[in-house]
Amino acid sequence: MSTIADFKTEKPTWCPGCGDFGVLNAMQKACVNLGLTPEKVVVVSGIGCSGKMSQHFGGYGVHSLHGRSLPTAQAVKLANRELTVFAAGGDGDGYGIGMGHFIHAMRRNVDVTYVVMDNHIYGLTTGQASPTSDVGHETKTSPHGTIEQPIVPLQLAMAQHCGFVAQGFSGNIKQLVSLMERAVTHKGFSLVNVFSPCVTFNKVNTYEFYRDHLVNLDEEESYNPQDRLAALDRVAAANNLVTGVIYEDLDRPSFAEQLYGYPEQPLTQVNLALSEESYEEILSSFR
Amino acid sequence: MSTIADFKTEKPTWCPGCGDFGVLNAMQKACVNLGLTPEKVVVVSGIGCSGKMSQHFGGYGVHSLHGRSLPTAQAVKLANRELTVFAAGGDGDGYGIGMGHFIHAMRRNVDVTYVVMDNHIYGLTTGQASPTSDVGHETKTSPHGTIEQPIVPLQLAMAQHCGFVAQGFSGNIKQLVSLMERAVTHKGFSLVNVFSPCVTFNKVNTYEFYRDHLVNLDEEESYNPQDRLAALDRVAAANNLVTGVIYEDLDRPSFAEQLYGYPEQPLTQVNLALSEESYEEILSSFR
Amino acid sequence: MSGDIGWKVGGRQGEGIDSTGDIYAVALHRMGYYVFTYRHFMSLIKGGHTNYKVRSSDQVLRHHGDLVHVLVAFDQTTITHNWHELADGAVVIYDTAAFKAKAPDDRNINLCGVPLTELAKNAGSSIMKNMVAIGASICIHELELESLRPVVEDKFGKKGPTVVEQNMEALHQGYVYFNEHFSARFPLPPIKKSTHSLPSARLYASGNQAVGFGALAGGCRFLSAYPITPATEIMYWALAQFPRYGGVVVQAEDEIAAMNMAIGANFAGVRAMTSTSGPGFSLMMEALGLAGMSETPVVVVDVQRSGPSTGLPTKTEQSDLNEALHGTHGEIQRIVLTPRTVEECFLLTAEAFNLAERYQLPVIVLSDLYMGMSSQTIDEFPLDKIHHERGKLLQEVDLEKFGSYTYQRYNADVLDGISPRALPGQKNGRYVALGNEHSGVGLEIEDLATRRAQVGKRQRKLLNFQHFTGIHLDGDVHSPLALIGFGSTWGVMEEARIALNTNGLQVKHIHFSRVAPFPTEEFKEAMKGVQTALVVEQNSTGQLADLIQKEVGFHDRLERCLRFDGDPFTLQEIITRSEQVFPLGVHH
Amino acid sequence: MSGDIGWKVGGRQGEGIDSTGDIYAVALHRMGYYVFTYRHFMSLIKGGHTNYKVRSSDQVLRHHGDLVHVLVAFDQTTITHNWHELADGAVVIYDTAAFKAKAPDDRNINLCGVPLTELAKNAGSSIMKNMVAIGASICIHELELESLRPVVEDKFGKKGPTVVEQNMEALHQGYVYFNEHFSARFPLPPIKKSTHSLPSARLYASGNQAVGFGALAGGCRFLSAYPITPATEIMYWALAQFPRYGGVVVQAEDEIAAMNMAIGANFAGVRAMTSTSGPGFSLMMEALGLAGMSETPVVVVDVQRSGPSTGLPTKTEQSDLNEALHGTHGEIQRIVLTPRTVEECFLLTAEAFNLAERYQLPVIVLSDLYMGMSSQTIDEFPLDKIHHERGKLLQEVDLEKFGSYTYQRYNADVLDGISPRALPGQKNGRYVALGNEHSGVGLEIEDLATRRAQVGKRQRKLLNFQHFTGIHLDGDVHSPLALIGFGSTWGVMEEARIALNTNGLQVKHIHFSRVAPFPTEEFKEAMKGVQTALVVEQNSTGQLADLIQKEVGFHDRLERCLRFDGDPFTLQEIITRSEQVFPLGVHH
Ligand SMILES: Cc1ncc(C[n+]2csc(CCOP(=O)(O)OP(=O)(O)O)c2C)c(N)n1
Ligand SMILES: Cc1ncc(C[n+]2csc(CCOP(=O)(O)OP(=O)(O)O)c2C)c(N)n1
Ligand code: SF4
Ligand code: SF4
Ligand SMILES: [Mg+2]
Ligand SMILES: [Mg+2]
Repeated sequence: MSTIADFKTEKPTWCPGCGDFGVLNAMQKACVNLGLTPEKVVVVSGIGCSGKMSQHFGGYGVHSLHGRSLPTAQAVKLANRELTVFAAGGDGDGYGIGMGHFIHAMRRNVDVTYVVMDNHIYGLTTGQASPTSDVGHETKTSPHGTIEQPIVPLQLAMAQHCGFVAQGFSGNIKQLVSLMERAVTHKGFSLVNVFSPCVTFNKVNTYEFYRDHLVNLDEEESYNPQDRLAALDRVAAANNLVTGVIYEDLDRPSFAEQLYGYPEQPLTQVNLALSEESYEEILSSFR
Repeated sequence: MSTIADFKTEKPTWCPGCGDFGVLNAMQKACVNLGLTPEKVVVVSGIGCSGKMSQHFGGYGVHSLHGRSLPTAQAVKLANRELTVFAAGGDGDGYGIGMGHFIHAMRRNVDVTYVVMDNHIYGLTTGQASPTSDVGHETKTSPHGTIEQPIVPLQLAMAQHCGFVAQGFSGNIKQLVSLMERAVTHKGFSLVNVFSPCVTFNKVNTYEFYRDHLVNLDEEESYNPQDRLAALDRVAAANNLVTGVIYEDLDRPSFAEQLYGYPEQPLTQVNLALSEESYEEILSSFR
Repeated sequence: MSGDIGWKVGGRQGEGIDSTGDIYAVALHRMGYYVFTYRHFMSLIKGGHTNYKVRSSDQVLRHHGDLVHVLVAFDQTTITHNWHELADGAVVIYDTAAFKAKAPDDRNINLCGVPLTELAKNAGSSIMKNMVAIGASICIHELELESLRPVVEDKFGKKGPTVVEQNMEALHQGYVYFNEHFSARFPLPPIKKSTHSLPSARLYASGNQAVGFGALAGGCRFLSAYPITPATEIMYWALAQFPRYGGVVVQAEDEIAAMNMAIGANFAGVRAMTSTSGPGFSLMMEALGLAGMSETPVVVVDVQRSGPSTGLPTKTEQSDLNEALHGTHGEIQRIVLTPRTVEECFLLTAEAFNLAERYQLPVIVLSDLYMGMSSQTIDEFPLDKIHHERGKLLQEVDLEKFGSYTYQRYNADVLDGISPRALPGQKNGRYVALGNEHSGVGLEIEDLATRRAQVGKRQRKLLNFQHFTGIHLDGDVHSPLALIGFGSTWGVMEEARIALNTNGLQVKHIHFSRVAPFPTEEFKEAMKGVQTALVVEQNSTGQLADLIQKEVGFHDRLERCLRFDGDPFTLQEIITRSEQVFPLGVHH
Repeated sequence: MSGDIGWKVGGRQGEGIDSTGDIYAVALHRMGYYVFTYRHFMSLIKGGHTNYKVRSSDQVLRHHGDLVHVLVAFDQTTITHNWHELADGAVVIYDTAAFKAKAPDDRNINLCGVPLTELAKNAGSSIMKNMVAIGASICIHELELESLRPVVEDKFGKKGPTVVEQNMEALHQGYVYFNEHFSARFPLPPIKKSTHSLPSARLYASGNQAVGFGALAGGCRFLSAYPITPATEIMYWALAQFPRYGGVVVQAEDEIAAMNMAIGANFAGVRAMTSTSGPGFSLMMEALGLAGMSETPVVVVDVQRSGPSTGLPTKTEQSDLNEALHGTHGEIQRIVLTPRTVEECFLLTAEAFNLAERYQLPVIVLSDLYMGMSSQTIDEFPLDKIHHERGKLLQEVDLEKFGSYTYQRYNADVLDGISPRALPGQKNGRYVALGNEHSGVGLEIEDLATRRAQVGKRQRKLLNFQHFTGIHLDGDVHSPLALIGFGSTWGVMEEARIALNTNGLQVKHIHFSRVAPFPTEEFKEAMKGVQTALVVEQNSTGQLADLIQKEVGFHDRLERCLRFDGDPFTLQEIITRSEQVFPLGVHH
């Protein structure tokens, strides 16, 4: 069995108190709880403070481009279906420049767990407005307050029939671990949006703010995460300030289950060479 | 007063029977009905059969890049607020490669009318699967049937609080004209998704199919397009096969109304030269 | 008239011109002729002029040919548009029911009206008028109708024997009618048994198909791509074949995703590529840099079309060379291959995967619309040259000697700059592939010494690059005159060289099938003694000539022969330009 | 010690190093000294070493200087990391409360422990320890403490007079303590009244600010951009200033949107630009081609950083030259400007808008992190050179002579290749701007003749390009030795040239402030008589040298001096390399 230590590397470079520490911990714990070994876990991250996740998590990693973690991650999983694949990044990375890939990843439903460290700000570039910044938030690029309507990740995900939609909070690691575990276990694409406070550049969406406002739907008995439209209503009513497994579609087949001719073994194990007969078969199509 | 003829150019190159003719007609009629003059209308289109809209519509045009009509269109409007600006394109253009811009345009809420000719196929490139192709649709790039969940434009738009969401059908020009008129009149970003059959490459989503399946919400008395969550439910219940004004938020302020310092006159009329005092003011910030 | 016949069918787009050309071309190919096709089409779906050229010969062909001897015209536009290509005495077959053909001038051309529609109706249905026209063409070529039966059966067999017979009858009707009414003939010589390759072993393939096949043969099992003319056929080929051999094809949401996916799959250890054309290629520039910096192998095929921007999406060009060489910010190592023929499309695409893994970097294969979409007869695919060399790929046993987190994926000390790769799933191989400058284990760094070491490491990779791609030399190696080209123009240039030779002008033909790393020594060697060189390129600025100037100089010796209107070069324009540029009577 | 002092403050990121450097630099600037700063920082938010260098002199400065005379060290790393830069006899000020400073070797350096925290507390709060250190520095420079008051008031005034007085007291504490305990001094000479510009008229600006100001002055009223280091400060400047003068700044969702927005706004008739750095620049390649093909003016500022890919995001480089010249598929006309100084950042950015509208094409301004983020004293912004030339822009009266749909936006017959533009809103000016090849009125075409005419039209635009940008020549024009560079390296190269001159080696300094269109004639003229040239570039391959080889040759005469580890050139390394490369004793 692996331990937390197996999933650790060098000391993270995040600011003390940064929410991303909690996310890292939760990912590590979930992997331990699920009995995964580090070499079978790949974290593909974008660029941002959150993008450093691939460096800090002790599995294989791709620290890819700003906004491009999802295409890369989906391909890693398709190439080797035996791996557990996380995509990880920030709100700017995933819901700004990466928005197109996000929506299409939900359509495609490749079995990747997407963890967004949503701090409502551009951290690494030192404090500009992000696509999830609240209306009125004064940032370096919105000195008179942000005027764009923020992205609503949960609602978008449910509108697009994402098969697993969860939201967590870095201040509640226990819940976060369970969300991660369930997300990884879910067959198909899963979204875990995490309120992960940026203690340096976001003085609005703080730990305190979330502690005061978040509603834990996992603890709400009447809540049924399998009713998409009811979930949408509930989330909207709570102004998106909820945590828990928000929506889960247990029936939606994953990409791998539907892909014509997709082999049982990892593509990495498919023989590179073609047999004589294969060549003959192909050549005959050229005659 | 302008006439339809004023909004015509050379003969469109679309296949006979293509749904895009209807969309062009509806745009032209709406402009006439609204008393617009051609030189004050700009159509920015992407690349695709639908992308030829800018050539065929008799206003100023930008035939931009595949997927990029929206950024261009928003800038045209911001640059000259006296213009009426349409963005126009296909389902591949707008919901495939252009998806990120679509979501962000809804956030930003610049007063542009976005017309998507949604034929569930890539027309100009001769029949590949598009992001709105139905599951199971056999196309040149999905010979065993499309397996990705299609994009659900209306639900996405409502999830993202788009201020005006409508859906029309090329086979119902009368309604389409009214949708276009209302979309243009709406202050802020408006989406008009149009089922615009590709008679050459899509043998599934035909005129007949739509005639058989579409429900006209404009004619449904109980339907209230100002109730976002109810609208989402209704649309989902009808499997998105509805037409009409689906959702309208009459209160959401447009980008222009909120943009700090945005001048009343078009930016095109702002003096390029700075006054002596302005220079002095700026220079003092460098001392 | 020798055994080299140009045939063309033309009409409005969407009227079945393509399938007519296909049937004709495949039929002649199956009979044992070499065929070389070229498709002219427009960026709209219905209407607009389209045509399909087929050149046939009993000798190997390298080009679609300048002349048309038989033109099947479904409208007057086809006649007007292609008039200048018609050979003296050429035959124009047109449908008397459709229009009355008009000759633009009084050249010696036979306008042969055939009641195509009527004869097709006789055979069973008016939609077979194209078969009637093919029948007439077969008469003109003095060939056996029956030899078309296999093709007709292939094409219509699944519609049942009646349809097959009706189509045979339509061919027959056309043949007989033409035979009775017109005397003009352009016969094809009978196929000799002793040609150097067995006709039945020959293949009919386009560059795009060859790229697809080359990828599969080269071990590629993952293609991520976004549709774009003229590259989409690579996707089609892969969609049809990859799943049979354990491969996956993903239609990405855009080219940025396609490229990043290909990188991801390669990182995971699967040979993966993406295929695109100019606009998509431009969108891949950022990710190209990631592949370079993270030392992840990846293969990118750019089937060039006329640019810039959307340009002429259905026309050919060789104008992405600069971007292939210089695209992406900052500095990466890359290999750029420029296959000369369909066979090389196959071989170099396959080889691209060996190079990508061996040198751990992006390999760009530059094809173009002309090569990609021109189906032609080839003697064979060089299957025997296919091999798989995966470069420095570690096994778990190799990794055992490292403890956890000590393996240095980016060990900068390696002399050749190439540090062994581990693959996810392997124990003790953990590392992070990244676009940031990094330490040996793949952590972000910012210190000067590590940066310098890593830049140096990457630069060393290609310092002593030796590979069979590089330069291909034809003709008189001692000539002071040279034709220089790259990629798809090899065929037409080679035919031009041979023609010049026949006219008494001995030149050598230097052709690049690799432009990066630039084969400096080979090229200098090839240029020995050259006083004047004509650089032939399908673009408007002379990008290859510029590259040569940058790499080795020769500013005063290079003349340029450029074509950039979207049509491929004709043989004649290269000959004419050569005769202008090369001092006459240089013999030695 | 002459009037040229290097001062540096260093510590952990997030500890206020930047604001300490700012206060010191602005204070000296306000006193009338020329200051030149350089910020060293890392791509993480807290922790990691950062430092801020300020060089000061009573003479004009062009570079941040190699040496440090006074180092304020908030941790031991600062000492170790910057030790090699310390001048003989240099002073290190460190906080005795924080750590015990260790000298890495026994060089003659004065480690001066000052109880910074304690003295700060004396003044009111420990957070003012940086002010204490500045006070000590002022003592070392033998300057008046009171002359810092205006800066302190600016900085802390809004927090009330008490805070101002506390900070003045902190300065005082540091001054007095140092004065009492240490004797090492690096005095700055008193400012003379008769320097050629009035100190009070001088400005303190960075390249990024100058680009923002240049844009505004040049008539730009629309900036669309996406945050990226080191370009974001251009956005900040614009956000603060544009709205005051009727301008708009849009934070785009990505760089693709940013570029397409800038094109859209320009199409509408507003001067618009986008600003970015390498990764964003690569994403703009497709849209760059659209601007070229649709002949839409647009200005793109690329503030280069160390590549490739994410590279070293907080380090400088000049390695996007190739992409600026060759990026995008197909072939477009473009202008690439490479400002040499902060003043030129202002002027050439402003001028870029004239060029973009005059030639109707994209203009790329290549700055870099070093120039963009180094604030410095300049004598003035060349406001008198600002003018607005909008090129061929039609008025409604001009368009009246056309009926509807007859105006030819892309009239290919124009001799100079530049056809007049109409703007949306104007009657009879309707046209479609597009990336497809097109007819005069902007309809897609595919015919050969129109294609050739339009390619020709676009190519003619820059054929006889004459403009004040081009080449800047300094030094001995008759020297057979030349230093060649482009962009931000001008300052350090110019100081190197002067130093070489002092050492008896006369060289000329040829510097490009425009690389496309390449100033061929000017450059050849400048190269007359040059036997050896050292091309100095902040990249690893020598992109400028390659460009020169391509454009004019000189392969045998070019030597390369490259730096690519992220740090800007030192004066000394250019001098050393020059002395290696230039044959000694060449005098004439
Ligand atoms: C193409 C590109 N554009 C811009 C950047 C600069 N950049 C780096 S991180 C970042 C935003 C980070 O914000 P977010 O994704 O929310 O991550 P956080 O730092 O907040 O975790 C930006 C804009 C980049 N690296 N690449
Ligand atoms: C960057 C880029 N990628 C690909 C293409 C090729 N392309 C042109 S149109 C098109 C799709 C058209 O589909 P859609 O947007 O649905 O429009 P339709 O033709 O169906 O109206 C594609 C993939 C392109 N022009 N640019
Ligand atoms: S800047 Fe914000 S997001 Fe980045 S490491 Fe610091 S606290 Fe975390
Ligand atoms: S291909 Fe389809 S979408 Fe395109 S013009 Fe024809 S019918 Fe319309
Ligand atoms: Mg963030
Ligand atoms: Mg479509």
